[in-house]
Amino acid sequence: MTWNSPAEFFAMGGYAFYVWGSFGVTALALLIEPMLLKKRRSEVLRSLQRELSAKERSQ
Amino acid sequence: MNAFGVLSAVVRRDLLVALRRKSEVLTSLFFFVIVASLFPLGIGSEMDLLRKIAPGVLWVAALLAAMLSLNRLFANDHADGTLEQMALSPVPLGLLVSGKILAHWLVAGLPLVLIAPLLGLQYDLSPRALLVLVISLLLGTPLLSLIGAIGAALTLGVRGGGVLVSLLTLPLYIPALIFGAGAVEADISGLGAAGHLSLLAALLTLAVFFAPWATTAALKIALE
Amino acid sequence: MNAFGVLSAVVRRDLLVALRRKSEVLTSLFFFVIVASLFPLGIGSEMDLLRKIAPGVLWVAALLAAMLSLNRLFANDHADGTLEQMALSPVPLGLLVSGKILAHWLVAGLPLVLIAPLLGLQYDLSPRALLVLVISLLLGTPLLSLIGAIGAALTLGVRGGGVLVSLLTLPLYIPALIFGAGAVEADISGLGAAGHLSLLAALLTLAVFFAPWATTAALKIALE
Amino acid sequence: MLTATDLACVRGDRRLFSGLGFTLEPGAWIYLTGENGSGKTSLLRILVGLSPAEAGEIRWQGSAIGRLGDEYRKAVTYLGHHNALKEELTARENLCTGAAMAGINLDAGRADALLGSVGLAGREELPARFLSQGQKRRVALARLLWSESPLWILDEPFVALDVAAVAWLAATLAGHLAAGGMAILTSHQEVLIEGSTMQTLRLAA
Amino acid sequence: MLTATDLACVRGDRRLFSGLGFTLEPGAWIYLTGENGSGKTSLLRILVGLSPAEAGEIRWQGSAIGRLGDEYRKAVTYLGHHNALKEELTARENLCTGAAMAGINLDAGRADALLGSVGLAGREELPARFLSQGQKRRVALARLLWSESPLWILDEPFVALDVAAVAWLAATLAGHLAAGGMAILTSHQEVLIEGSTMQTLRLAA
Amino acid sequence: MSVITWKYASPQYFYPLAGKMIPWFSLLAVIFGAAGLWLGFFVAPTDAQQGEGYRIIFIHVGASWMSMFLYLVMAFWAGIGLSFNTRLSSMMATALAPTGAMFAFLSLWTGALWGKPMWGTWWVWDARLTSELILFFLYLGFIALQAAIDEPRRADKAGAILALVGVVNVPIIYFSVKWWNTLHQGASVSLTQAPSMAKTMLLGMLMMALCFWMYSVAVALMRVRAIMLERERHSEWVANLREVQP
Ligand code: HEM
Ligand SMILES: Nc1ncnc2c1ncn2[C@@H]1O[C@H](COP(=O)(O)OP(=O)(O)OP(=O)(O)O)[C@@H](O)[C@H]1O
Ligand SMILES: Nc1ncnc2c1ncn2[C@@H]1O[C@H](COP(=O)(O)OP(=O)(O)OP(=O)(O)O)[C@@H](O)[C@H]1O
Ligand SMILES: [Mg+2]
Ligand SMILES: [Mg+2]
Repeated sequence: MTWNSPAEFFAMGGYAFYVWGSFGVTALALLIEPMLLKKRRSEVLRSLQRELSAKERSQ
Repeated sequence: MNAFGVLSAVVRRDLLVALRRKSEVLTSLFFFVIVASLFPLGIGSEMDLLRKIAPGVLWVAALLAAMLSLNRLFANDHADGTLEQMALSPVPLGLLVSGKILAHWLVAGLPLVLIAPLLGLQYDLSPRALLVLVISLLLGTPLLSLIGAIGAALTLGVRGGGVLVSLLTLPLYIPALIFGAGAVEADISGLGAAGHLSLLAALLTLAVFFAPWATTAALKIALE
Repeated sequence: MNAFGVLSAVVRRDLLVALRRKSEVLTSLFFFVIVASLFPLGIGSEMDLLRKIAPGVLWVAALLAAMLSLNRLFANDHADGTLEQMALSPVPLGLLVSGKILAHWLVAGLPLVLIAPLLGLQYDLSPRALLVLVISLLLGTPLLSLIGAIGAALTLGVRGGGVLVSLLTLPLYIPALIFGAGAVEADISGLGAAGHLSLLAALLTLAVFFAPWATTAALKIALE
Repeated sequence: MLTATDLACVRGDRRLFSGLGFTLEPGAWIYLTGENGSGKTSLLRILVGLSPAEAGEIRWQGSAIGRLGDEYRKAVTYLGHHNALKEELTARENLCTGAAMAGINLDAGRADALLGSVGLAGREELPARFLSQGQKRRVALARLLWSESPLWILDEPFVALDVAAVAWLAATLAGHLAAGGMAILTSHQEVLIEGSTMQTLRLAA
Repeated sequence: MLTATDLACVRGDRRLFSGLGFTLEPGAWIYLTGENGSGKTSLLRILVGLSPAEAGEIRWQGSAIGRLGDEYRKAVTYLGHHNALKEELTARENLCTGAAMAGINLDAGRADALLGSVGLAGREELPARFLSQGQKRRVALARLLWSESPLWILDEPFVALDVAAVAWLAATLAGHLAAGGMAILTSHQEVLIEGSTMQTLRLAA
Repeated sequence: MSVITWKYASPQYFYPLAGKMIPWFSLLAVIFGAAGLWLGFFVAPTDAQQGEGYRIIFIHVGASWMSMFLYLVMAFWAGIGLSFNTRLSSMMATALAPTGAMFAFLSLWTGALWGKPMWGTWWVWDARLTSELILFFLYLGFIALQAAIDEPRRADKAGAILALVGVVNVPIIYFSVKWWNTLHQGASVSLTQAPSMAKTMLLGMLMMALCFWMYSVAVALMRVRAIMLERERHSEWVANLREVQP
């Protein structure tokens, strides 16, 4: 183990800003993208459902 | 509808059109980014040299980006007959024109101001110099839109106006370029940017009063 | 009419239109001149500095001038229905397109090559470097027209295409810029320009075979 | 009341017309005909004040239109060969922004109703570039429905319209005239507007 | 002979037509009508091969048009809503370069003669932007006079034409059909072509 | 006829298949990611010269690789779609572009954050960096072009031509920039590593790269499913999907 305490871990030997800046933004991007896709999917599904039920009602 | 209502309706309309063309808002910005990034490719990668030319290059890039988007300021409205309808509207044409210029700045000028610090980093500018760069652009880009509108109106309906407009506006842009790039340079070389910036502000004030009037006159001529 | 007859008819037609729009031939040139002259204004007038950035600035200016005129390559023909007629003509579209690209180079590229030495003098380049500059532009500007045609065809009928075209073509222009400016720089620094120039020629050959094909495909899509 | 006296128009080295005059009273309309290139479009552009006449003058309610300015522009609605539509905006947005630029507030509901009455129900949200030639013309004509101007000047309004739309436009014009409005139209087809006074003005080539 | 079988066209989420078919024999013409937006323009663009059909196929002299390529393009002359004129070029130059791009050599004398027969004598050297709406359409229609194609496909060719020009076009069409040509036209006006077989094709909205 | 059935049927059969594949790829991404992070933060020792700052490598390299790899895959699918007129392959290309652009951005971002402590500047005009930047622009061009065309079929074809032209251009850019740069100066900085740590480091890098790869597959499948629904909204198979029933 290279780290003696959590504080040391988070300090990253003085490079905290750079290391966490990189990992943080990457993590954020990798989390946000699937979330946006989920939203996109549910929006499509909702509009499809609306269309279908409108069609059923008109029949 | 009062004057303000009409103004905001025009601004909203133009922003809506720009957003619909999706790419439009972003591409003016990208042009700025790409031009600013091309120079190091042409010139080489010595940091010292790059830092020296940074204010000039960034300002020229902003100027070109603003200029390129001038074509779409009136040309589309002219081609599809909207401009005719504007000229025939009981609302003063100057008001409608001011709205269009404001919308142009929001779409083509403001984004440049916001992205400029990032491009400045590419050229290794100091935080202070970056701040001056942003302020100079904040004063300068509306000036570019206002002056450019005159050029765009003058070349309207003139075939090949797309390139002619640059010929007309570039000379008018030169004072903005000199004071804008000068401000950043003065800051870098420790001379203080205040003088340049206040001259830029003075030019802007002048243009706000003068340019919409000149633009309106030019448009009326183009429609004859 | 044989293939050559058709080709020359298309070239003549486009040159005629360009000449009729009077301003058109000159403005692309003036744009080049003005951009190349703006830099000393934005950057200051140290001769040493200017000489160093000269190849890059001149090449970037040429590139921007060539790019700006791309809009008019197909857009007018598209708007007035001529392009439709070309696509429906029994003459292969690739031939007509090659004619248009050639005409574009004659109007927007060749004049830049001819005026470049004059601008190079502004930046205090040596006669040898001027010669290399001219040769590099002579090889480079047709390349710019060929690659640009692809971008112009792809953005055809796409709203806001005028600015989108720069986004698409600028990345594709970069090798031309690097080898072109590189040739002049290499000559100035005594390394010999031959290598860069032959790479540029190789790229040109590649583009001559590949670009008209891609442009034709893109045009057919645009018309669908 | 619109009066024109002794109008002349020159294009290049060609004199399109001269000594042209007419008086248009409320409730009446002028049917302007003439061969292709006889100067109909040129005359209409002069009448609305877009281009200057070579000679002669135009008076609206007795005053020269150049001096009236905004007041005359408020009184006139003009529709040229072009439709003044933004291809990117939907039919509804085109209608609303068109009205706003004339200083008139048109909400989305009202706009939809107007689009419905020009036969574009269900196409309110389609960007104008997808509309067919005739549908574009219909959107352009919808401005007549919110216009409050007494004088309509229309350049070939029937072009590209199908039979149903032609009938609708004739009825709309009849209503406008019956309410004391005035109109000037050009057309190469015959136009029948019921219950109105028509004056024919023929330009010779 | 042109045969279309089972054509379908979809725009956005709207099905404009489907199961459309016809056979066009030499000497006959199709009068294509339908309301605004019923898909006439879309059908014509599919027939000339500019846009692909959603389903169905089109055969010229028995072979699919996609496979014929240049040969089919040589057989067809198309005129759309646009005139395909360069505003900067004179009427004569427009005619000559238009022909050159179709691989046909037209000298100035011949072009002037053709312009004369569409009623534009004396306007040969006027740049197209000065021509009136109807005069532009006439220049565009002059391409029918040098065309050697058996099949003419014309989208609203009568628009903007005055009475004389309409008569001229009808006579030209009659001549073309009498010589064994074929034509497909759209129009919102009634069209009368003497001594020819007409098929009416009505697109329902 | 059989070609046509096959062509038109594919999205219909691919849609549920993709749905089944997504969880597996996501799981793999999480596993590789966890392993990579553990190796990167807790097993790999501190670098002798760069201290802890070098740990950026674990994402930087993977992101850079993926950005280049995804461009190739995207161009491949686009080319297939263009030449065989298969809708599914074009949709695949469209689905890959945003993810590729994101990795190009991450490569630039992490590289910049690494460059500041190591080279003292956020950015230098070096061959690798420049070509990565241009790659990012190529992605943006592709996305912007497709977004600007509303007819999907046209957008597919136009995008495909651009992607193919770009693929010819990417190696040209890479070498041109490299040669251009060597004329001025040598390689700016090279990472020096103690040989002892090379192994764990390499393993960690590989794990993270695999994680990004699996992630890209999962996300591209998710996006392609959404695109299928949007584009084929009026087809029968979409109307019959269970998740669409009101
Ligand atoms: C914005 C800045 C940067 C960009 C755009 C960038 C881009 C890239 C690219 C595209 C690669 C993969 C290319 C290849 O494998 O040949 C890469 C790999 C790599 N980069 Fe960067 N980089 C940047 C900054 C840095 C910095 C500051 C460092 C370290 C001081 C660095 C170290 C590395 C290393 C060690 C590799 C892996 C090399 C290999 O496996 O061959 N990069 N980078
Ligand atoms: N510079 C010029 N030189 C000579 N003639 C010109 C010039 N500019 C315009 N013209 C002529 O002026 C006339 C303009 O006519 P205008 O457009 O008003 O006709 P119109 O009656 O509206 O015709 P249409 O029915 O075809 O729309 C045309 O005959 C045109 O040829
Ligand atoms: N993206 C889209 N979404 C929905 N509808 C569309 C879309 N694109 C086109 N349309 C519709 O397709 C039709 C196109 O018709 P087309 O231009 O072929 O008509 P037309 O018969 O030539 O009409 P006109 O007589 O007015 O010229 C129009 O009704 C239009 O509204
Ligand atoms: Mg007219
Ligand atoms: Mg139509």
